[in-house]
Amino acid sequence: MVDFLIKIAVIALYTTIAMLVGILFMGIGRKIVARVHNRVGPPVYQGFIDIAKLLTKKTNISHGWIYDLALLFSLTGIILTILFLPIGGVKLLGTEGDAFLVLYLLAIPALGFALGAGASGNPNAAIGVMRALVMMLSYELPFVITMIALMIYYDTSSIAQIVELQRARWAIMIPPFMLAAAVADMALQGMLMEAPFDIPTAPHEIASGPMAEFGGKHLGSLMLYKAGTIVAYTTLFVDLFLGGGVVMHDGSILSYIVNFAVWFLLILLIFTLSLLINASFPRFRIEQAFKFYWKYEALLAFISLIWVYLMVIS
Amino acid sequence: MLELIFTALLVASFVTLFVKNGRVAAVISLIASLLPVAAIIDWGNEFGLKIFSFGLEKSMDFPIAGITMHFSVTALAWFFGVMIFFLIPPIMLFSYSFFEKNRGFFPFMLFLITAVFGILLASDFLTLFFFWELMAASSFILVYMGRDRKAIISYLSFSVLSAVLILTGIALIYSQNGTLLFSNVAFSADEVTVSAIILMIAGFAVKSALMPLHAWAPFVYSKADEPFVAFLSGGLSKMGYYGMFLMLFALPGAKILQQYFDSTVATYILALIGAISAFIGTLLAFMEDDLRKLLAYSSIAQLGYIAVGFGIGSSLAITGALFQAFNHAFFKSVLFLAAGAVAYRTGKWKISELGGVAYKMPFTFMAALFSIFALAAIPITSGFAAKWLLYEAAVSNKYIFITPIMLIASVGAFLYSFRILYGVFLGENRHDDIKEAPLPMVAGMFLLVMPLIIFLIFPGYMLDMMHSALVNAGIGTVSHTNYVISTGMASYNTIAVVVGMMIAMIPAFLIYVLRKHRNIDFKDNFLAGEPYEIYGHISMHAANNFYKPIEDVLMPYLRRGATSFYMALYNAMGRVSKTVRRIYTGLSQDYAIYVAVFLLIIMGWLIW
Amino acid sequence: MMWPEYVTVAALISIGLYGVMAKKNLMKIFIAISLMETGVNLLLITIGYIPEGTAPIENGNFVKYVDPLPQALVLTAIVIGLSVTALALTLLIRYHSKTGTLEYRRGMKW
Amino acid sequence: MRKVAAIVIASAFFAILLISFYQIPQSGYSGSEYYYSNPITGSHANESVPSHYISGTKNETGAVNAVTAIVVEYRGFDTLGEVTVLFTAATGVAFLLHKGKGGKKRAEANLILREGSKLVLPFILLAGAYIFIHGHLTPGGGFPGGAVIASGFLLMMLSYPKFFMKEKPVSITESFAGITFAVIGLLGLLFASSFLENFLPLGNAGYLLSAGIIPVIYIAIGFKVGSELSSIADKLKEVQK
Amino acid sequence: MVMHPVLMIAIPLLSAFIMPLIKKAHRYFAFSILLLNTALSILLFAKVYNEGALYETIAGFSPPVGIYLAVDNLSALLAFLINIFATINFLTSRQDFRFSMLYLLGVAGATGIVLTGDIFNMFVFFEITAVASYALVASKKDRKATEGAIKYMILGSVGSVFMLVGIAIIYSQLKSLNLYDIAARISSMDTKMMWLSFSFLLTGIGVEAELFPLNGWVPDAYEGAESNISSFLSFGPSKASIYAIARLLIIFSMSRTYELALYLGIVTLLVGELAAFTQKNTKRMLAYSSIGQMGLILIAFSLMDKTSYAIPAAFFIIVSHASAKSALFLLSDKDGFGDMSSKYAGLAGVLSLIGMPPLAGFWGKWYLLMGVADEKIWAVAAIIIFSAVIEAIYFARYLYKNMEGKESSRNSIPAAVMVSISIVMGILPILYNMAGGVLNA
Repeated sequence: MVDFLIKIAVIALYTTIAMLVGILFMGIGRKIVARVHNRVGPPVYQGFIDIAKLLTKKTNISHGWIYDLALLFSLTGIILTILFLPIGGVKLLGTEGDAFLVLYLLAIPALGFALGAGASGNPNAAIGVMRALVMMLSYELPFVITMIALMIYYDTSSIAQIVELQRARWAIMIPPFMLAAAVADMALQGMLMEAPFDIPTAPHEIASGPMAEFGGKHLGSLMLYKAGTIVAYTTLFVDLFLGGGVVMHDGSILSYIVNFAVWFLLILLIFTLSLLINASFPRFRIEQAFKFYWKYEALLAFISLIWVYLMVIS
Repeated sequence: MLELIFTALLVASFVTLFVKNGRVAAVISLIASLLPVAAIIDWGNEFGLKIFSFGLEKSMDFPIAGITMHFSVTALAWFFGVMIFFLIPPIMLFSYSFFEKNRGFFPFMLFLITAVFGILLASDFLTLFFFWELMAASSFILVYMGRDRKAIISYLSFSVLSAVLILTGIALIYSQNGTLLFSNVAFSADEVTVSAIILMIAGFAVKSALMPLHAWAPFVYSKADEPFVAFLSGGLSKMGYYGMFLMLFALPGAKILQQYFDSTVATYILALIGAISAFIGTLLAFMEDDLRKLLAYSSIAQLGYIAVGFGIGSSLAITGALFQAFNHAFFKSVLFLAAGAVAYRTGKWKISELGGVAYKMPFTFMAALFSIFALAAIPITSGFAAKWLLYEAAVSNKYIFITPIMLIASVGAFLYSFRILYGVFLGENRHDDIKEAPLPMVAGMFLLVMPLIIFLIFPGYMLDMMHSALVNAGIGTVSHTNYVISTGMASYNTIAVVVGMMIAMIPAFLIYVLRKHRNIDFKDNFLAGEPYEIYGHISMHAANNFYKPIEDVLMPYLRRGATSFYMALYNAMGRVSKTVRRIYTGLSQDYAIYVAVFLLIIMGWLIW
Repeated sequence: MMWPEYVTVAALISIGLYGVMAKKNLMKIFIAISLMETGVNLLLITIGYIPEGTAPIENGNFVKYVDPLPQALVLTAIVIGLSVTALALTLLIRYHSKTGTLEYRRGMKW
Repeated sequence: MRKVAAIVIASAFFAILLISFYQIPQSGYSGSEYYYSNPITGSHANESVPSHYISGTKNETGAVNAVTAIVVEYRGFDTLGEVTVLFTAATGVAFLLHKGKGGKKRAEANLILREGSKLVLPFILLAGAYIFIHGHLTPGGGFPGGAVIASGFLLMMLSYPKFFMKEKPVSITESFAGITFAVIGLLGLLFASSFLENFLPLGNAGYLLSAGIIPVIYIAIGFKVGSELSSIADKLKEVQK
Repeated sequence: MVMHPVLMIAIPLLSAFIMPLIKKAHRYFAFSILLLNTALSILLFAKVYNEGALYETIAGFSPPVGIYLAVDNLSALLAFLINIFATINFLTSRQDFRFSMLYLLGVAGATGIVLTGDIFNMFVFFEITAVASYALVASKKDRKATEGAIKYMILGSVGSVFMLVGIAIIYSQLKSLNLYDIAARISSMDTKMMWLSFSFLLTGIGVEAELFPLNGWVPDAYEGAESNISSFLSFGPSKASIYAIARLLIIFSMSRTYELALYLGIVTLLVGELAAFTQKNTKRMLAYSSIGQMGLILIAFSLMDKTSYAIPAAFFIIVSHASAKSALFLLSDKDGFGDMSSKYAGLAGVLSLIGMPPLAGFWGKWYLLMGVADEKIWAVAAIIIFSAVIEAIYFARYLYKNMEGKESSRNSIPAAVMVSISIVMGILPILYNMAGGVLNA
């Protein structure tokens, strides 16, 4: 019972930290992009301010219970996803599910979000959702293929297991997975909806798409969800290819701190990378993005997969 | 006692044939359709669903003079029976208010049920085939009532194709073994048996709409009466997989194939076909504008997974396949029924014409929503557990082609799920005059949703139910508790997911309740308070050509599909037949020449 | 082997066949058919015949009789041919009254 | 084109037929290779079918004319069928042709023909009657006799355009004739063992009142054929315009 | 009791002779005669089934000398089928007494073909049926009917001439006309002559039996005739003559004849089904499809010497075809199934032809494919599958075309009854045992 409570507490702690990191990253992101664009940009803590403002707004309007589902689903889903990801080698629920589960958990917020957007009755929102879903279809293919490559190589589908098995050396050290990591990074670009793949929330075309109708606590929760996604996807990448940032394996307090720090740095690195790409590329059209992912990305991913397969069976 | 059930069903079907009033017929057939359910529940005591028992016998030999029909219930048949017969009473409940007049749906539906009951109980090939054909005939009549040319032609021709393929297979097996009893048939790895197995699997694949043989499904699903389509997609399509399971694992055809080709190539091809039909079916589904056609393609896709499971053939895969079959039976029936309910109120089928139904028909929407979650395999719905098992199996067997295809197909499922949700139920409210579907319909749909909820948290129960079937077929079972399924590669713990969800919901919930909000009509907001009438002419609903961009990319590749191939074949046959008919010139002189030449030819052939 | 008869039989049948195959006029076609029938009757008779045989009617002193059976068959065959011809003529009258000609017109086909 | 093909095929036919007829033996019918076997008992006889007819006609049927014996007795069933075919044809003709209005005006035949035909008609009928009454003794029989009778009526039709057969008496005659034939057959089934079997005394061969049912049947056939042929001729005459 | 098969032939003839005397009540008279005949055929079948094959001499002379009737299970069954369908079909006749006469004569002739044991006698009965059918086909009194009748007549006469030639050749060799005597002594016949006579006879009978190159008359005659006459043609003469061909095959039981019959059947099947595939005119379509079915029956018969499934297969296909196709022909006078019974007849008929249980067609398909698989002739199996699918397609089109019926066919009730017979036969596979040890030459 006690350890159960402890586990609950740890979970709560880690999720809170993760969300905070996410919100921080939003600010960092805006800062970096601004710098690249040679602007001053908002302060790093801008994200906190925005969310606080939105959540404390007096006037909240809703379009009925389906619209509210967006709030519930998106936030719940993203937190749940984070729970199933090892963060800095700490498996909260990581042993209870596996990569497939995570993939599908990542779909929950998306679907809830889509429901809310649909219920908002704004055509732009619908278009945005359409684009989001098509993007999903696009980037999932290469990403899934790389993930399967990892699973076949490590002969497990549990992320926690994969992280464990990367003690000796990170997956990215292995030749085929360098290719795979590159592919996955481009997929990550799409997942994070950074340019050139920020098609779903194209502010100038469709009034930032799905979020067009949202405001107040709904929008706030959606921003929290955005923050969560940043952490979740980058962490997923890190867990899959960079050994989850685990460097110290003795169960000491220090090791926890170090691993956490390494994890933070790694996801910051990944995020910055995608931000730099974002800052220096124009936006694709949706079918271009689709072709890009399903032609070139998928091809590369598949090469790496076959490579791995040959390595495994020989 | 068993004969009694058959006779009762037949009698009921004949009675309903002469009842004009649809309500009465519905009540009769509802009661009649409870009989097989009772039988299933009774047999459940042996196979793992212990509720009550009235001691129904397990097997029966029914001699029609000259030939004996052997019936006996196996664990496998029982499992499929659970899957299929529990569908029927809710569907009947639904049709109670769906049909005011009895246009012949009820009698032939009961006939169909009888046939399915016979197929599941059959323990020799003759009985199996006899009832299989009975099923084909009665379902054809039900399709015939849909009054659509393509549906009628394609369904009849494909049914006959499957029937003849199966019959040829049976005949081959008989010529090899000299017996028709499942228990006495012993396969040997010779080309006759192998070709028999392949023929029969092809024949069964027609009924379960596997990809090259699926061409009938879209037409039929989109034109027949909804309650029947719900059963066709939910129930009958599983009969094909019942047959496949029978051929591949119960009579160990898979082993034979493996011995004969001394590799798993045959079953691998089956799995690949399944994956491809999952993939293509999904793509076609989210580009479809007709709601029923969309659901039809999605059925093709979802059924593809089962074939993948059978093709992989490991215990994981088969468990997943059966689980998937079970889920599909229920959620797809609910979706078709919901479509029927929507059409019953609005009279529209095109997604681009519907919209905003959810505000008027909330219960229908909830049923549909839940089954769509199951369809899209959102975690903690039972749909996810099934697919998860399949993925695990595919990855652990290192199927590098099949796994990605399956995964991407299930991602595509999100796309058409949202198409349904948004296009039909959400968005601009276009139907102010409609109201919620009648109570029996809603009740039927929610009854069908129940099992999905039950096996949502406790997938272990499902695995227990199929346990004995798998064991009898000599396939190991997956190690599991009630809520943890663990494979060699990972484990899936529903309780953990649920608890995690509880925890994760706290902040969202807090945000939701702590800040008050008021509901307003979306028009005010979107139009910034301007009167709606000004913009009345512009559509607030972006459901038309929803996935246009991706459609433009994909359509060129999908245009040359199986259906167009069949159409080309049909036209080619037409040309051939026109040329053949040229023989009959209508001139008796020519005919006389034929006679003389024929005589000379056979003389020559016989003498020299 | 009795050449003249058999050659006649063959000739009759083949000519009749030629008529049926080649002629346009229905009347001629039916004439050709009765030619064939005549040929067959002759064939039967010829089969039954044996050199210097007499009609099989018993009259005291024994002589060599021809085979009586084919003659009975021919009797039947003749009557059948006659009746077919009668019906054919009827149909031809009908055809003529419908189309105004006996030349064969290509009516129903394919 | 068609003609060429027809000629080719016909000549090929001619050749085939000649070749096949070349095989037909003319060694008579009493050779031992023709000995028949009884399909019911399976026993093998030591005579051929025709020789059985030749030898057995007199004492089995009481007729001297083997052909007649075969036509009426041995293969009487064929004859019944044959009569039926003729009857069918007559019925068909009557069925298919509407009764026209006597056809178009034709010139009266000249005096000699009219009177002559009136004069010879009874003799023609008599000759026909003679032929079919003596069918079991002399060559001829029901069919020739009937034909002769019909020819008599045909003569009348030719010479008198107005002349036509009354439908009712004709049809009654042919019906009764046919009924007689069939009923005699059934009586055979009744009195003797099998259909069309002789149940009358054979008498002594060569005399008029002999050969059991043969004369009766032949008389019936004679009436039937005569009436049918003349009615056919009558119908065909009336329709033409 | 004394059961004489000859009565089944003699009574209709007698009543046909009587008919002109009672013009008033001719329809009831003829109908009662047909009923009596059906009853007789049932009794006959019962007798034969209990006591084995039945031989009845005629005019009391031992067979090769005299004519005799040889009745075994299958011929008794066929006689029963022909008579009962004739009885039902006669309900739809609306013409004068001569029609009834011709009809009775035609039925009697078909029955005679099935029952007789003498080849020349068979020829005579062929002629009776043929002449009656010519007249019946022409009974519609319009141009098409006349044309069809004339074509039928030309080909039929040529065929009968050939048949007679064949008989003559056999007689010249064996001096005997009795089928079973011939069968017993066929070996003593010069082979070349044997083949010649076989081919002549096959051609002669084949014209009536609608085999492929010989069936030019079929579509035109079926299209031209009244719908009930097309129905009569499809259960009467054609079935009798296909049975005659089966007997022929048994008499000349050589492997080559069976082989030839197999090829013929296949060609006929393919041509018929393909020709029916795009035919728009309903009656023509049905006619072509009957050609196909005849091919199927011939295929079944051609496996007689190899497998014991052949005869039941042929029998059940005959039942299904005779009942269902005749019913469809009856319905074809109006397009569209108006009332309930015609809907039932049309659907059940098509399902029976396609081979769905519980109809007779199912058992036909079952036994046929069983036999084919026994022999492991894959080509034939493939062809049967192919033709079955083709058939399904055009029958589905037929059903769709006839779905909306304004006015209902006059013949719907008799059609329904006919199809019900197919159902009855279908749920009594006991007939498998009956048709089992049949047709032993």
